Amino acid sequence: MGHLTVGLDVDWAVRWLTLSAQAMADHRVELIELDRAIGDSDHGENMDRGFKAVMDKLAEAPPATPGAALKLTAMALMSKVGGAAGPLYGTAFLRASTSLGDAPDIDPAALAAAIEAARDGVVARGKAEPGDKTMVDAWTPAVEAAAAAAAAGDGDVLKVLLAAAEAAEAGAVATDPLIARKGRASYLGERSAGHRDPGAVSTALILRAAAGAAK
Amino acid sequence: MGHLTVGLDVDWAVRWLTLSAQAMADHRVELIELDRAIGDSDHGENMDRGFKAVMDKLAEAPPATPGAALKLTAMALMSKVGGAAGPLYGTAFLRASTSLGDAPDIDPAALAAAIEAARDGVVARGKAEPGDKTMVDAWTPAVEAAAAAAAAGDGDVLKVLLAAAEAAEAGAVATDPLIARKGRASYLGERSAGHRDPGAVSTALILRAAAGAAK
Amino acid sequence: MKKLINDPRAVVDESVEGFGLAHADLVTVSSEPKFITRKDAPVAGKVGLVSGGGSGHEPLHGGFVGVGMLDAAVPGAVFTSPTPDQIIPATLAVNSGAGVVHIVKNYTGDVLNFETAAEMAEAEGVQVRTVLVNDDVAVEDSLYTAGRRGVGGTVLVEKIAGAAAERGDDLDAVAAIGDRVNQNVRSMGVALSACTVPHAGVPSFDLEENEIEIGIGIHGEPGRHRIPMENADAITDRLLEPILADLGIASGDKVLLFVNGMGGTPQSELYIVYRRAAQVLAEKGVAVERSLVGNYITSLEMQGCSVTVLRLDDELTSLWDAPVHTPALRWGI
Amino acid sequence: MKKLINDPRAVVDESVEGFGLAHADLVTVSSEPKFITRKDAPVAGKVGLVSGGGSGHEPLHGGFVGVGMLDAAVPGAVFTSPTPDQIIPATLAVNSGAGVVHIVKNYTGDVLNFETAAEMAEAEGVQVRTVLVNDDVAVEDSLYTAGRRGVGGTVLVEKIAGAAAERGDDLDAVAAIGDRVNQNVRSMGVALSACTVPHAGVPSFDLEENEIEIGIGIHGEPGRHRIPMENADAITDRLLEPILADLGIASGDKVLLFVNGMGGTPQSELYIVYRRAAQVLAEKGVAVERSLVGNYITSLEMQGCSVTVLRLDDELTSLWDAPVHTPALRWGI
Ligand SMILES: Nc1ncnc2c1ncn2[C@@H]1O[C@H](COP(=O)(O)OP(=O)(O)O)[C@@H](O)[C@H]1O
Ligand SMILES: Nc1ncnc2c1ncn2[C@@H]1O[C@H](COP(=O)(O)OP(=O)(O)O)[C@@H](O)[C@H]1O
Ligand SMILES: [Mg+2]
Ligand SMILES: [Mg+2]
Ligand SMILES: [Mg+2]
Ligand SMILES: [Mg+2]
Repeated sequence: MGHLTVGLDVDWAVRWLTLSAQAMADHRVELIELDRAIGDSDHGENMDRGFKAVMDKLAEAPPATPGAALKLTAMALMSKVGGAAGPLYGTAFLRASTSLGDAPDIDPAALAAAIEAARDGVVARGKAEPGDKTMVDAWTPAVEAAAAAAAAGDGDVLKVLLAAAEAAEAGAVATDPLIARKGRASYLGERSAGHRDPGAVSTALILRAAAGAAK
Repeated sequence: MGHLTVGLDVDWAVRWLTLSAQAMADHRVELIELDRAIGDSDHGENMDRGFKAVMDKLAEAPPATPGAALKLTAMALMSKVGGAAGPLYGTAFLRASTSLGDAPDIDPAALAAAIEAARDGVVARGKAEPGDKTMVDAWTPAVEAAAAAAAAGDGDVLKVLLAAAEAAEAGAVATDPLIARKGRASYLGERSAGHRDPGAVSTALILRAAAGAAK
Repeated sequence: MKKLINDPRAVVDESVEGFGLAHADLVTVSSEPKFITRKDAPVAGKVGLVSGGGSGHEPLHGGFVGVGMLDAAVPGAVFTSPTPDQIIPATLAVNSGAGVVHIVKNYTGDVLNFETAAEMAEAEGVQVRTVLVNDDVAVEDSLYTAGRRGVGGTVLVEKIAGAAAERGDDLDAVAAIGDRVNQNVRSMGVALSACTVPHAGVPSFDLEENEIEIGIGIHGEPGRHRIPMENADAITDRLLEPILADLGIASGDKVLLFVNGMGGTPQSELYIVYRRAAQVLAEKGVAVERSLVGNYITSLEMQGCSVTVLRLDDELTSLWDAPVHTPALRWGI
Repeated sequence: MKKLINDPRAVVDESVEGFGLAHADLVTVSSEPKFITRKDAPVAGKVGLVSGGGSGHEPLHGGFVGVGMLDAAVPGAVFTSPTPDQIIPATLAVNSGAGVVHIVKNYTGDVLNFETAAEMAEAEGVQVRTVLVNDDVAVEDSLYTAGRRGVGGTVLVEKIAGAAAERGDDLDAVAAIGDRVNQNVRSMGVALSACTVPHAGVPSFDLEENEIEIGIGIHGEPGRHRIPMENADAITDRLLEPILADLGIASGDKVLLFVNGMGGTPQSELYIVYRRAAQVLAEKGVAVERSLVGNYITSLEMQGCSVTVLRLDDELTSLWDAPVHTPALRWGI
């Protein structure tokens, strides 16, 4: 590799999940408020409960590889979050885990592929298209930005993660004017415009945590 | 008779009831508010509904004597007011009617006796004593003042009515500090102190209307 | 005030009309004067049961008209007892010759209006007995006051006396069963919010965001005292203790536990209260043999609940279990 | 926020525990993972019925577990669909070998979690069919959206499919009956006030004193549009018209009319709405053959109601009439 970075290992994965759990707790009220506007006021509560369960599982049985950490996360989210977010994030983490296999660490290409696999999992389950005002609107720009950063080829996983996080954040902001066509916000029709999608925001928070864990 | 007044006839009785109905409509909200504080927010509504029914009955079958007017009133209140006030006022008017018999007009002594009969009817039905914070606290001073005015012997029915009305009003005001021992306000125990009894106020309004009708 | 109504003064008329339409298989509604009777009233040979009171407590009493419970219900204006000219024809309509029991909640208005009606029905040749319900331990019981109110226990009196009448008990026996239920039942309630009487248009009392009223009745009247908000377990303990003390409930007793919603409280919360009450009773060695949880005697949209405990014996239990078929309570049929 | 709760995060646990204590004769509660089963599950030879969803809609679904209706209910967190690790064991617990029908309200969360659970239960050898309920005409039906929500019709699907299972229909037949009910039922709701999710602590939307939300769901989500307060008849017309239009109800049709309270509305008001709906149907020559009025699928303490119309045929009517014995719905037993 042309650049002096290490790949991302299981310690990074654990730090990532820990920072994600922290972010969900810190942004719990904000995510509830966003969901209150166009949903049912539970997204922050759901994600906070889910990542607390992830932390419990991590403590119970420390994983050996990044892939194992993500699989454990998928299982915890699937069984503790419920709602739409539970299966969607569960599938995202499961597909990312599968994409990583049991490699001990992750290079930029593997990282970008894992993010893409996560997004594809969300789409496979939720059938949302970009522009439907869902978490897909954060995942999809992240996938593209990560792929571009990985393709740049300087081997810096941090750059890939930062690109993904920034793109996800921009994607979340860009959901503001959209009219929801999937998920609970779709019931509001045009009244859903003018609000940010809570799932897109939680996706951005998770990807930002991934970058934070790599610093 | 030593004084130049006429006795009270059926026209007076009809004017009285009409002014009473007017007073109940005008004070409907005030009586509801008083009942809201220590009861169930319906006294003004009940009395207004009851006296509207009295007006209907008066229009249907104009009475021939004051006693007949009061009997009709008793029946209308009994059948349209409900709650505690319905039977109590119903009995009051019925006893007053019986006391007047079918005399075409009423002199001071008959008037004082009718007010006393009304009060006795309320006590017979409701078993309240003076000081229990009920309409009895307006009726009893009115009975005493009417008797005194009638005994003064100048034959002026208006004086008797004015004395009764004033005494009832003072009696109603005097219920303010009392702790209720009868009726719905009694459930509040000491919290009933500091509020005026709505039934005492409606009694004062009715007696004031009686004086107004004689002017 | 936001309510699903057309006209504050037509609430009872229209609501009872809708009730009659929805339950035409079970009840007949007389609109002028207003009362509700069992479809097959009068039932030959059976003692008739009549109850009534102000409206706003639904399903009480109309919801309890039917086989095994009331023969007639007489709804007054909202929170205002009905008048004799409603109670008398209702009484006559359900008298098969075996006499009629009036089940009356102990409020001055209800007592006076039913008293007058009973007198006049007797004058028309109907034998009437009155069962007075006064189960509210929030109110001091004294000869010098109006005495205790009738609240949650009313539902149990109506069910059990109704079953006694249905099995063929005579007039005195039905009244005696009703009295026995009343003697063995106590209740107490709490309000988290006030209700708004339609014709008044404003809440029946003002409560701060962190205050609750302990010892409320069912007419939006303020309670016995006001305390800062507490958690459900603490509130349940406050309601249950005076009930058990007053009834003298002891280890080994069998009871029916009734957690009643005041109209605006979700069922999930009633079950949280039930849970605590059941735990406390279990700790005391009291056997909860029967239970009832839901909105049965309400105070419009008030948030809050009441707890009612009835000491059971074998006869009361079997009368409780007897079939009942009314709009609001149904089993065995 | 004032609620009869101990801890916002323990609401479902404690409430379901209380529910289990109160109805121990009818249901068994598993607490970890959380689900409720019929006392006698699995019933030999009978198709099992499982439903579930977020909590806060009580009595739905737990209140409908029992003879003639559901075999299991799976409660999620408040307004959050349950997870596969609850749904799977519930499915296994009620499978007698005849297979299991999942009755799922059409919300993304419910659909996804039940989908996963069905897949995994199938992997364990249980045949699963899914009946999706999507009766809410407030929401546009389109392939490109999440589609219509499941609301009031869910109660009717559960009752009628439950009766089909109880009479011995096989797996496909029970699912087909459930689908038929869904195809013939439509609903629409209104909110006069928002509800407060315990963990959120603030009302789920803000409504002015003179505003109402038309086309609300059952999760405190805002409705389709907001209008100034109207009287009950006008509101009822607004709810009923799109239902009848969408179902194509015509003179001569027979229907079941269901007026459902959202949790915080007095029963008296529901009957005022019922009255108007019944009048309109009568004017159109539609025969209301069955009715249901009360709080059956709620949104915590929300004030408001929904109207549901089911087009009946003889089979659906007789399945509706079939005996049912659950905590919240009971007749014929
Ligand atoms: N079909 C879908 N595809 C992708 N994301 C979705 C879909 N439906 C919902 N979401 C996401 O889920 C988020 C809501 O999650 P949450 O509030 O936890 O679940 P629920 O909507 O069941 O209450 C939305 O903000 C949106 O980002
Ligand atoms: N036992 C009683 N004796 C005399 N007056 C009484 C008695 N009980 C109640 N009242 C009077 O009735 C009034 C309340 O009337 P109202 O509000 O119409 O009936 P209710 O209390 O049934 O709602 C009280 O203010 C009081 O003056
Ligand atoms: Mg949500
Ligand atoms: Mg009053
Ligand atoms: Mg009253
Ligand atoms: Mg949710």
